[in-house]
Amino acid sequence: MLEARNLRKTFGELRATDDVSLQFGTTDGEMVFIVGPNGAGKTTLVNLLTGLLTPDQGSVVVHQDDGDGSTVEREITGLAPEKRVDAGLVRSFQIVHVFEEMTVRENLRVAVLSERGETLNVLSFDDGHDGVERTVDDLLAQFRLEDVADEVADTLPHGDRKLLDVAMSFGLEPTYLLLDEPTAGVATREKEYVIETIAEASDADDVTTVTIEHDMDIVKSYADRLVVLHEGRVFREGDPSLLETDGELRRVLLGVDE
Amino acid sequence: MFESLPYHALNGVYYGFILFMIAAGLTIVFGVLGVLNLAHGELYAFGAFVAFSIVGYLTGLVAEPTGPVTALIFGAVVLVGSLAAAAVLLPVGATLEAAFVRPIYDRDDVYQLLLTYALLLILTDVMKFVWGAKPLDVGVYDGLNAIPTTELFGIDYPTYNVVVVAVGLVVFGWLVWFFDRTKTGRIVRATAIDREMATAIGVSTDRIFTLVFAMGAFFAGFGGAMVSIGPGSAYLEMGLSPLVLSFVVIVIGGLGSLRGALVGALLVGVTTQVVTPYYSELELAVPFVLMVVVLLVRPEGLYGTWGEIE
Amino acid sequence: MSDPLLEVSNLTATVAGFEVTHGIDLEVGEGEAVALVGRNGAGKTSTFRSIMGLTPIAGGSIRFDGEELTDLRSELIPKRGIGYQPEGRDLFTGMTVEENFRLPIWTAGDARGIDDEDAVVEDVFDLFTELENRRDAEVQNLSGGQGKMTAIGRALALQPDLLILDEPLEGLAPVVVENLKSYIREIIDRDISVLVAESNASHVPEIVDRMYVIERGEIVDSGDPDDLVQDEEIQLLMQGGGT
Amino acid sequence: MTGRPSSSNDTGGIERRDALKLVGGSTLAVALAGCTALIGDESDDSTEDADVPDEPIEAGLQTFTEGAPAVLGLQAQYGAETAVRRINDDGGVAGREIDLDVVNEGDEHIQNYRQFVDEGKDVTFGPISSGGHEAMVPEIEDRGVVNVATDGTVTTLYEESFPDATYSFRFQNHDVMEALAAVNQAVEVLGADSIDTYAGINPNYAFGQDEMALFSSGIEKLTGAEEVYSGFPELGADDMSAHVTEVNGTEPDVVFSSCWGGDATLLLEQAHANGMFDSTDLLVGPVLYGSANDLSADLVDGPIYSGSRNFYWDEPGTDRWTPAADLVSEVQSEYDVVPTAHFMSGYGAVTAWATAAEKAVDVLGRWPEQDEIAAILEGHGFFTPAGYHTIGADHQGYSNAHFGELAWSDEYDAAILENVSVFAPKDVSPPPGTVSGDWIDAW
Amino acid sequence: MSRARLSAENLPTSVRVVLVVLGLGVLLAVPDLARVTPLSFATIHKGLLFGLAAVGLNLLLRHTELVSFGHVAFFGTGAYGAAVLATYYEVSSGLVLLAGAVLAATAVALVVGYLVAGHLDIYFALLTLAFNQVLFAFVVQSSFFNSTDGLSVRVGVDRPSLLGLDQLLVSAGLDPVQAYNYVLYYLTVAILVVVVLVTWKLVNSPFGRALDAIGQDRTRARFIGIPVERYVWIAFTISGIYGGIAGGLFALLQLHVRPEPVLFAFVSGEILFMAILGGVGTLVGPIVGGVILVYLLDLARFYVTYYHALTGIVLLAVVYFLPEGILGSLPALGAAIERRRRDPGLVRNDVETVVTSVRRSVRRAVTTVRILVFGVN
Repeated sequence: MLEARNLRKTFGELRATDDVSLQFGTTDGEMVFIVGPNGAGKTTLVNLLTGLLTPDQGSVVVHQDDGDGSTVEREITGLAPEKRVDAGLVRSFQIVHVFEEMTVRENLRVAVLSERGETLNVLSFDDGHDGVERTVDDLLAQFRLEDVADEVADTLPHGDRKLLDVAMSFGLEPTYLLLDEPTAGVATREKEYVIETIAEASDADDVTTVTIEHDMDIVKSYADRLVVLHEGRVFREGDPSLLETDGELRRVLLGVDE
Repeated sequence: MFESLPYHALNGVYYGFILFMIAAGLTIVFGVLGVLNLAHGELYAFGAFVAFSIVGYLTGLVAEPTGPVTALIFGAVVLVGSLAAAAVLLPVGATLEAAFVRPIYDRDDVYQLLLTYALLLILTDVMKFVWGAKPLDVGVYDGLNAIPTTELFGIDYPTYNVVVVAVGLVVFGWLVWFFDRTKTGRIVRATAIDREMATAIGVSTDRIFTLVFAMGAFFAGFGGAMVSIGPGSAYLEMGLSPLVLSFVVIVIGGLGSLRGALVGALLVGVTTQVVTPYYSELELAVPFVLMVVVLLVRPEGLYGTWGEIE
Repeated sequence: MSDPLLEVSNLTATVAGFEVTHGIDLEVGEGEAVALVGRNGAGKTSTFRSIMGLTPIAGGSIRFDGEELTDLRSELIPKRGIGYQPEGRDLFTGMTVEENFRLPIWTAGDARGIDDEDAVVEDVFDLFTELENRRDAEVQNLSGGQGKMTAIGRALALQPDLLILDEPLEGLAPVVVENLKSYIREIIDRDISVLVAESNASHVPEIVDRMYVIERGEIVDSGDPDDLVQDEEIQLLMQGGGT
Repeated sequence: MTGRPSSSNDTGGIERRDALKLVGGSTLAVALAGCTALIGDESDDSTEDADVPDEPIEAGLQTFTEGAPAVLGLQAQYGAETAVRRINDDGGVAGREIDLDVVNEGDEHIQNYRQFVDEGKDVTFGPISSGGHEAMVPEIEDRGVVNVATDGTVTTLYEESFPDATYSFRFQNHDVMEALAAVNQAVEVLGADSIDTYAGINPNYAFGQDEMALFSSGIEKLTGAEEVYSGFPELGADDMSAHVTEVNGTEPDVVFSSCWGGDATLLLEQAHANGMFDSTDLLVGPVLYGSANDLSADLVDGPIYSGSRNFYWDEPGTDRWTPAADLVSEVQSEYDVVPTAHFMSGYGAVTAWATAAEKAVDVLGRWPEQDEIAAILEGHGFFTPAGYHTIGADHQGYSNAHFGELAWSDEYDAAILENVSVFAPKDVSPPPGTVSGDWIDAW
Repeated sequence: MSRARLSAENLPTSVRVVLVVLGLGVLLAVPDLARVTPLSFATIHKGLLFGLAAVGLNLLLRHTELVSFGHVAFFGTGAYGAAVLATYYEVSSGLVLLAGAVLAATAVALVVGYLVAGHLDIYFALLTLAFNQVLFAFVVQSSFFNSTDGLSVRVGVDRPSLLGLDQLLVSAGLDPVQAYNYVLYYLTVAILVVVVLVTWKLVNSPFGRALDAIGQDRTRARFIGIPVERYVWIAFTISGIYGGIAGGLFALLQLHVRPEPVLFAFVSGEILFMAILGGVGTLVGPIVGGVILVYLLDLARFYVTYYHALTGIVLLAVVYFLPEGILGSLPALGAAIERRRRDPGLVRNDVETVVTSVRRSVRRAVTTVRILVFGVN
């Protein structure tokens, strides 16, 4: 379980995250969706959880299985992002972050090599690991990137770059996957597929996903749990059916007066 | 042992202002254009050589100073000559920018470095062609010092140093005024902050870049002229060490920051001059140690914000 | 109807060699307020940037006031009378609100025939009354709403014939949104043509006369905002559901 | 050691009669001295029958041709060119003309020498840089093409580092000579009893540090004076006011400075501007006169004495030493400068080699191999307009040292030296085979 | 920063094999080529050594996309490492001297690398420059390093021994100096080949890919679990080691080490320019760049008066006409020539392009003057 405890982050006068406490992965393979209007503090929260930002206050904790059935708390508030990856915490970005001059295959390969702890290896060739290549092939298939596997990332259409970004995250075999708008900019027909893939993978590997999403249809269909942020605070937390039932929530979220 | 300390500090202030004048141009160009101009030191040397010709010609027209009044006239002529020398750098800078630098703004940084290095080499030989290979000294230093200044206060501080400090302050003041108060200055700042948005309100960034590069060249040249009318002389490789020291100054002060350049220059100047007499062996290392310390403690420099002139 | 003020036809824009809009057609008439509505990433900003000459154009044409803009150097476009508020704010940080208003007059005032600089600036402050006492504040210290107003004000200071607003309401608190909407309506009342991008369709009917819907770089629909906002399919699209 | 300098009215340290014996009747020596009249028209034909190739001698000179050190380097080039011109005008070395290639030494001394050798040079000259010369010596020994250094006056070079050199020579005296001449000059001007304190401002590299160390040991030996300040501005400094200020603060009786080129002018300018001559009685500088053409009248005003190494153009007086008679006017019309000691560095280096080569042809009856010229250069004596020089068995030059008071001459539009003292080699440099430090300690 | 993908790697394998064989052949034939042509053997040798250092620098430049302005620090440390061993410890074995060079450079690179690894862009560049100059100032001031005069790399006057191979050649009748230089040259070539192979292996290994990742997107690299600073540190150290090897060999070549040529920061700039000149995106481009720039810097002065300008013009030409550096632009150049051979009409277009750009330049210059005379806007 991944836990945020009383997180607070301010930028100048702006309280981007204000006393946020949340738990993710309370059930195995849980899919949590974070929604909220622009500026609600969604991305800041993900940045705090993954170590891109350090909170002014509060802590980030993971609960880990210590092997004999009981769990131990491990505080990771000050841990560098790359160390959090070791703790199973992985993210993708709203603005695509991929290795622009590498091919799709190479991008995925780096991620998988990193996951396998091979990046310090200088004795083999980067493409010389059968196991890695099989995983990469699987990822390519899973994210429908086979056709563009040997294209250089910065020549790809936006949707494919987005898919690649998410695929890399999956290549890291995360326990907790934080996805910042994985479907933004993805072609509509592929949107379903991306989120379906995430859901399947989440199910299959018991990955807890925390996803920022604007598309309420997706949220409704896939969320196990919904977190609504508004002005830096947790505005609502609970079942996705809130989206249908909570008028105030609909107003905040959709800007729709009903 | 330390009774001379105030004098060393004063010497440091003078030296700092010299550094400031050179670094100011570099930091403006870097702040607005994002180009680290390795040829900046050659523009400085260019100014020194031009000053040799122009100031030499002008002072040839007036008599050597004999009393306070003629000394003042002499000083004024030298200053006007220095300004004229720096003004020669305006078209030089503008041409360099328009002809050579402009085509490669969208290229990788390293090619800009290589290009300005090539310009450095070519400028060196242009100077060699025009002024010859030997150092040249315009020889007005003594005449300048004939103007009584600090003697009035009982301090033995060469008038030239006073002039440099005063001119340095004027340069700083003018630059602050230019960037804070004039329309063009604020347009330049706007361009530095956001090139695209500047275009979207009608700024011709091409022209601004040309102007800024010309300005950078002007101040480099003015710094060179000030050195050349001082105790030093104009020589071909004179630009190397000031170039490297200017990097140090603008990094310490914060890239693109004018105030930073002034503070950085004074810091480097005073520290060097105070340390030198007691630990000669540190003279070369002081500025760099200072820079390492500042960068490790404050990676952004003392003032700086990237790409903004303030 | 006379010729439209702005006429974009068959516009294809590229970013890093990749097409981001495909054959966009849109028009803004003299004194008309038009919205371009679409989700994040649908191509609104790219279209606007193409008009401003900031994003390279692979094909098509942009005519403004009878003149072809596509061959024009980008800094001349504001001088022809197009004010632009970019997505985000892109204000000139380190400078005051007033300086941000004056800058466009200094650069393009002559071209726009502005004689009395101060009068124009005061005019903008008269519109955005709540900026009046923030006149000398440096723009990075403004609140979100004030920042947007400054960005719009800066575009207005050009005395433009056409004002392009890219998501002026985005990321603002509801109260501020209402406030800003009324300002925009006031601008429209001054007979300035407005082209505004929105990702939230619900605001649109209150502001504009006509709207285009953009999706994946193409205009998919256009018409009366009140009708379109009620349209099931458009709603679905805006919420990001499948077609 | 008496410390008693010989004055300019003496014969200049080396007896003329001994010198003339060594000329050996070679026309070349006379040509180089610039005065064919010296031995009338009694020409010596011995080299004409010798088995000597027709093609010209390819020679290379590396020297500083541009930038700050060009103040010295170009003088060396002018000197070498003048010597070559005179030799060629007089029929060359055993009938062979000299082709001189000049290249900027920069920081690439070894590389330059190698390139010269690869180009097939018969002999190379230069460099100015002392560090560069030190680096070159083993390379010269390896390649075996004789190099006569124009300058490069590191004291320890031939004393300690390369006592057994074969092909590498240096025309200039080692820097111990200049530092000790400065010591002697200071004592002569102020008197040993009046010198209680001294200070130094010297360029911050090996040469400056060595000179200061030598001056210190010398002056302390002779006067028991105490060092009150020693500063080392970096070479090519922008500013020396810190050091001048310290001198002002400590008020030494004598200031010693081995600054040269732009550093020398900078020092003098800042010394005047900061009133240093109110705080000290005397400035002695062994190479200040190297900047003779770059000084102005007001800069040489004051108690400033400068060395001029082994050549000052008015010494021996042209009335008594005709070979020097036309030199200044020739140099002025050709190069628009007055010659300085570094002119003689170039002139002398070329002359040393050319006279040795000619002597070798005389002896051998054919063109000599490199090692044969090298062997003759050891202990070789020859004339230049500066008088008589020898290359010691230790491969370094020995000649009289000159020191005088800086003054201004409107006639030459350059600085001149007045009251020139001439110090014989034996008074200011250790005998070959002795280490300078040990020698001074033994005073 | 974004760099175009390596064009040289798009060459067909057969072409590459031919090029490699050709390159090796030329390398091996240099001593003979120098004998029959006016080419300078020693300068080419020196150029190869600086090129070797540039290969190291390029490891950072190309893969982690960090610009180092202080690379000669390691070259110099290596050179001085060897010189100190020879001067003070009378080590005469060339291999031991080389080992000392590498050790010294490694130590310095470890320290400097640790301190600069977290910095980016110009801050990285100028920090490396600062450390370089501090080191230079230290050596220049230190009597242990014999300040500006530097240290000899000989024991007495004897050259170091090179595995006895030089002696072997001498006993075969070769001049000792020539024997030494030949053996050293082929040792250099051998080391160069090994280093290039090692680099090739390195950049194509998982570690190399991780470095690419760091260069292309630091944030992403961090978030796939790569400890960015540590890897930059390692890469920096490796690059320093290359510098050390090159410096050590340089010490063996020059046999005397002085601070200005091997430690002054401007030489760092030159090494950087060698890499760019030869082609940042290529493995051996920096070596080509090294030979060419060293040749220009050292020997142009022998042939022309305005040798700085000559060098400058060559560099300008490369910037404008060979945008990927000499080696990096070869494929594109070859393709362009090939196209023109098939369609000579293209040449007319080229001429037109040149004419247009000249005309544009003139117009720009006129505008420039107008700006100066009438002010902006």
